[in-house]
Amino acid sequence: MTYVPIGHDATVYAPPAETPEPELYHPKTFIGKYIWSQDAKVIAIQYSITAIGVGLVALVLSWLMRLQLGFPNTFSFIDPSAYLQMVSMHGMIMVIYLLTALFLGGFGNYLIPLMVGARDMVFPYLNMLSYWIYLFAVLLLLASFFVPGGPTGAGWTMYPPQAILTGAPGAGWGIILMLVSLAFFIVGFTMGGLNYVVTVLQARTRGMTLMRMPLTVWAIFTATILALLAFPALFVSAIMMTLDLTLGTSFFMPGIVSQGKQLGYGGGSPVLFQHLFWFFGHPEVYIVALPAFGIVSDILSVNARKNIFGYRMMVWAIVGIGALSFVVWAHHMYVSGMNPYFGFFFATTTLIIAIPTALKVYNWVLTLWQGNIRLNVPMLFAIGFIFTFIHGGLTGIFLGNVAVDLALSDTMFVVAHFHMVMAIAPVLVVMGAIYHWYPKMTGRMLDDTLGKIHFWVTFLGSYAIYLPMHYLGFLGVPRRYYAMGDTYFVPDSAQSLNASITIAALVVGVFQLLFLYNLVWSYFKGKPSGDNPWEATTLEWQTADTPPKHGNFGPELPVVYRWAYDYSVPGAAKDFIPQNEPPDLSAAGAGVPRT
Amino acid sequence: MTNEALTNPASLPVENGLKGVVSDWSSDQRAFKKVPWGKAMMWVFLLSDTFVFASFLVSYMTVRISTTVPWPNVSKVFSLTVGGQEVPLLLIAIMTFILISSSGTMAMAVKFGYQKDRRKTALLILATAAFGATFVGMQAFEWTKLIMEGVRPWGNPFGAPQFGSSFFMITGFHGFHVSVGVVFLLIMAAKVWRGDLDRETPGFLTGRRGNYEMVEIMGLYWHFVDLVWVFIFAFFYLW
Amino acid sequence: MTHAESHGHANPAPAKLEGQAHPISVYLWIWGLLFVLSFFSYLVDYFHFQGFLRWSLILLFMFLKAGLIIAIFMHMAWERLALVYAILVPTGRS
Amino acid sequence: MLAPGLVVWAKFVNVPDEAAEVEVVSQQWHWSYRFPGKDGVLGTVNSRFVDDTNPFGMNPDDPHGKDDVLVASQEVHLPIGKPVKMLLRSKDVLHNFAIAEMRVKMDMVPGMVPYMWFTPTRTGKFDVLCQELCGTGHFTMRGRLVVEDEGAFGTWLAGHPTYAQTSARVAGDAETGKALYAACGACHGAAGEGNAALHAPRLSGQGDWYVKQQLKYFKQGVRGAHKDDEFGRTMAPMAAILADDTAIDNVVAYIKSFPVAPASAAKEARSDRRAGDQYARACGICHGAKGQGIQAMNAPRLAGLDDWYLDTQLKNFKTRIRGTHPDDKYGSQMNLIAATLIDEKATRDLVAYISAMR
Repeated sequence: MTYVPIGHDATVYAPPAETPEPELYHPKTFIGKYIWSQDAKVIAIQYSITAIGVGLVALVLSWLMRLQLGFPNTFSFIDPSAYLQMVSMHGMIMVIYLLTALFLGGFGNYLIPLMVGARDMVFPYLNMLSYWIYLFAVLLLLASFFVPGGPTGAGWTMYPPQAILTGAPGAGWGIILMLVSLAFFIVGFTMGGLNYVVTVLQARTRGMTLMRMPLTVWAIFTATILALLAFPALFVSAIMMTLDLTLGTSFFMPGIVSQGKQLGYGGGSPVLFQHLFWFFGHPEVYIVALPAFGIVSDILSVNARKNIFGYRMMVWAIVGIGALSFVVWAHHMYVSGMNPYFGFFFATTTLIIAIPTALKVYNWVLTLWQGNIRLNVPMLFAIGFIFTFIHGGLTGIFLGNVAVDLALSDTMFVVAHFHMVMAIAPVLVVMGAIYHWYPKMTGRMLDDTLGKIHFWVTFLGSYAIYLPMHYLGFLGVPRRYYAMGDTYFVPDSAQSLNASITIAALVVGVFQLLFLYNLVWSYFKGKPSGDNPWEATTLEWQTADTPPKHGNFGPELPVVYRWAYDYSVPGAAKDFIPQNEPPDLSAAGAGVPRT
Repeated sequence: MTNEALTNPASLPVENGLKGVVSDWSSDQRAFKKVPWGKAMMWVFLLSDTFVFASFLVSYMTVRISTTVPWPNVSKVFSLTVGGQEVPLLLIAIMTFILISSSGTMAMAVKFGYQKDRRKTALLILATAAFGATFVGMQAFEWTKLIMEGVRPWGNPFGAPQFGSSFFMITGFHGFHVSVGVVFLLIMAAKVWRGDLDRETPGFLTGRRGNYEMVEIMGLYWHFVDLVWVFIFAFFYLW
Repeated sequence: MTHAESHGHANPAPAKLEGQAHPISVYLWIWGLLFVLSFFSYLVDYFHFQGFLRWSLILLFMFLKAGLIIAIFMHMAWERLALVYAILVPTGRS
Repeated sequence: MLAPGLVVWAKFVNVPDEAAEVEVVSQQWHWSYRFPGKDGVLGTVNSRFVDDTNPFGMNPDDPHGKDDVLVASQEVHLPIGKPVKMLLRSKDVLHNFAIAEMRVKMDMVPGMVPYMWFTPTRTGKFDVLCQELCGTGHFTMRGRLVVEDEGAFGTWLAGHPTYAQTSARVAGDAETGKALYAACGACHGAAGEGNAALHAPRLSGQGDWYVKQQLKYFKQGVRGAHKDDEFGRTMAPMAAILADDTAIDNVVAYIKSFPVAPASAAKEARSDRRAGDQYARACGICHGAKGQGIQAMNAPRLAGLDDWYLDTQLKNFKTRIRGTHPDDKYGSQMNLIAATLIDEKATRDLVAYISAMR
């Protein structure tokens, strides 16, 4: 057993492997390799394609919604019920079936094993099941478009009682399918999530300490833990609501007179559902946001050719945000009729969470400071993210403050806020990340010109959409309204704003098709990328093959000697030093010792 | 890291106490030293499952407080008549003892598993499964009895309708856990009996080689089911 | 951590056999204790204790039982502290 | 930033002692209000008591409830400069009582009574919106708050009945009504079957509450006063013949005695799937799946009405000839809904579908 020195400090040694490598499952047929695959990379791509596919459905739904808001009463197929159904399905798909699945199922599966230097996830079979259950959940969800009554129209929050009473569209089949689909999603996700957590904790390569992991891994890891602890609340509430609906139990149902008829319910608590939902729902925001934070940190560092500023601070900020996100849920419920004194506690915790978040923003900006910036497409998206995220974060401080929230909650301001902070910002990161890792997945670069056009339209377009929306919110225009009209306080000019928002949304949407075209075109015709086109240090760029083969790293797993951010190290031959490069090959003793 | 670690490559440097926590977390490869993947995964899963049951119990407590109709007297409802005398909660008490017994046999099965005592392990696992099956059977009896008495998820003759809903939901979900556990216990018993774990035969679906750690992982799950029952017993039956 | 020292590393067996090896009497003892505690919980109901006393007793027995199961049957008392904290901290916080 | 926010919130949470209590009652998709009356105490309510004769769910045995003033209207008036504590009650699902210009809002949760308070400082009319998604009609759930001086407020409040008065109302006398109906029968037909040539709609089968309400509207000039409402304008002077509420009650009682089965030959039922879908998704939620009308939703019976009448009224709503009068309690909802009929054909198909209902 030979010891290899790791780190710059020669007294620190890499211990031998603690466990023998398990045998990988070796598929023999095409189906075993690409369909029922147990390879995390293939599963990741399956996850991504499914998520993007269902995301396109949600994108189309958002166009229809905007058409109604921008040009009310011009399209016969959008009636008030249909509008609410579009709102609900758009929200649910985007938050859970697209963003959660894409960040954790897609990027998580692809990047975690590669970045921590593992052959695969620790339980590949479970990982495969995870994807297929996810796919089943998606199909169930989409099936609800074709059942009598259509999909649920109770909003993505599905608050009872309206979600299961006749006044809301899809109160029969639609909501059942939605709840069952969510339950399956959670079961499937838990299978994947266990894998991610255990892989990060127990299957890192030699020399890969936790504090040497790229921030992407840290972020996805933390987000997965959040998901594992938050999804149970949604799971339980989905079960209870299904029982309320099918068996007539009264968990969430007080005594109710609906449309002149006395219902047989009594004694339940609708606010209980909201507590459970937001106990899941708020961490969910960070399940979506944290991976974005991590990925952005890495993209910024690579393209600024600088180490990330305050790595440890960043890690602790991620963990801190994760922990805090469990004690702020009721800030979604300031006006929900719960005991108003809760407002004091939750407003305080909510604003405390702004501290680590602001810290991260400062660190990103300081990473850029005096960097040798390469303004390529992923970098553009990352910088775009910083803008939109700051923007969304600031409006979040408005809303977190309970007294201000009183006026703004349930208005278009909220819509603008959460789209800025958890739709546009993470989606920009998703796109940046695809531009960044596409070369590793396919061996070809995405087209640069198309990418730049795509970025500028998306970035500027989203401001064209959401800036005016903030203004509408200040006016008090409520969200989830099929049409306004007949009000004293909304000026007529609001309608022309709405129309312009709609046009911007359509344009931005259409340009996403350009992105899809780029994805397909580049797969066949793109410029070959080589192993490490961005000259990055992390392990996934140091694989023997591009795209990496099953087992990721060829015959021997890499040994890690340094953290993930050795860019522009003074005295080094290159401006980046891969994590697995032994110190004696580069300028020995350079830099600060990091263990 | 100490010099001893460098001079003695046969054992990994393992520190204990709080220092051990720090050194484990800051080490490479594994944060939990000497914990196999499967066991780590089971612990994380149980953590997640804890939140499921916690949500169930918290919801049950909330509706119990929020409901306007008085809650039935639980120890009356679950009483059995033995020899003309009503004994409160008798069945539940027996069920509790049975589940605890199964936990005991499981713990011993784990112990013998690590001693590679194939026969004893298999028999103890079988005993655990039998206890588990008995528990489920008694639960079925309890359900039948209540349903005969007119308890339904949407209402019951004793009081608040949420009593029936919570009862069927929580015990149903717990019973489901027990049943799944029994099935896996039987599979595990067969594996142990056939000697799959000694020969390290690859599993039927996953292709992973068998080993006795599996018994402990199974045991963790089983004890967890017992653990949940402790809480259900306290909050549902004794409240 | 005296347990960890006396049990976890007392047996310098090859790595394969290492695991949780404790004398069977420990399990039997705990088994018996759990029986007794459950019986006490049951008695709380049987004797119709009410109010604060009832609740403190029920919770006390509940936590004792839960603690014994987790610590001994699930071997947490003998696990690496790193794992122990990783499990207890999130549970305790919620 | 946090500290001043919390101070403001503390003010919002702690209601001043002198605040007057007003209860807001919400249901899909209306507002109504209840004032405590002379004794200053609101009577107890329970959802078990709710039915068509007691829409507020008042407890009939509670003496405090007898003098409660019931305002069955989307519009509420409040005196200027007086703090009010709004008690928020919902009959069915979650709603949210929000006055955008006053920057107040709070959810209404069935089974609970959340509260909020504010002091109106400016006279005028303000929109009350529901801001918690409450079903298909969510966007039509509009109320109105009128802030005025004490005197005007007192007059307005006095114009609404107390619970004791509403429960003491006697049914109309059909015999007396029969004589009064003679004038109506000339156009609407002796058995209320309607007359296409005179554009007089069918009355038989229609809910008595609705006929009563419309008669009052005609009489007060709420309906039929618009210059473009050709047929409404013929009805307005006719309604004026009925001297008082008792006369209206009597004639309505007589109309109620008409057989529901329409005299004219039933048209063959149409199976236009598109229009049927549209009806079920938009109209049927309030008017009932078979067009039977639901009093609790303030939605009249549609089944049995003739196509020419439906067509005229839908167009009147769409072009805002009907429903926009400030005293028309629920007409504005139909304005918003009728606006979704985007063209002539959509209206025609829907009317054809509804008029085939029996």
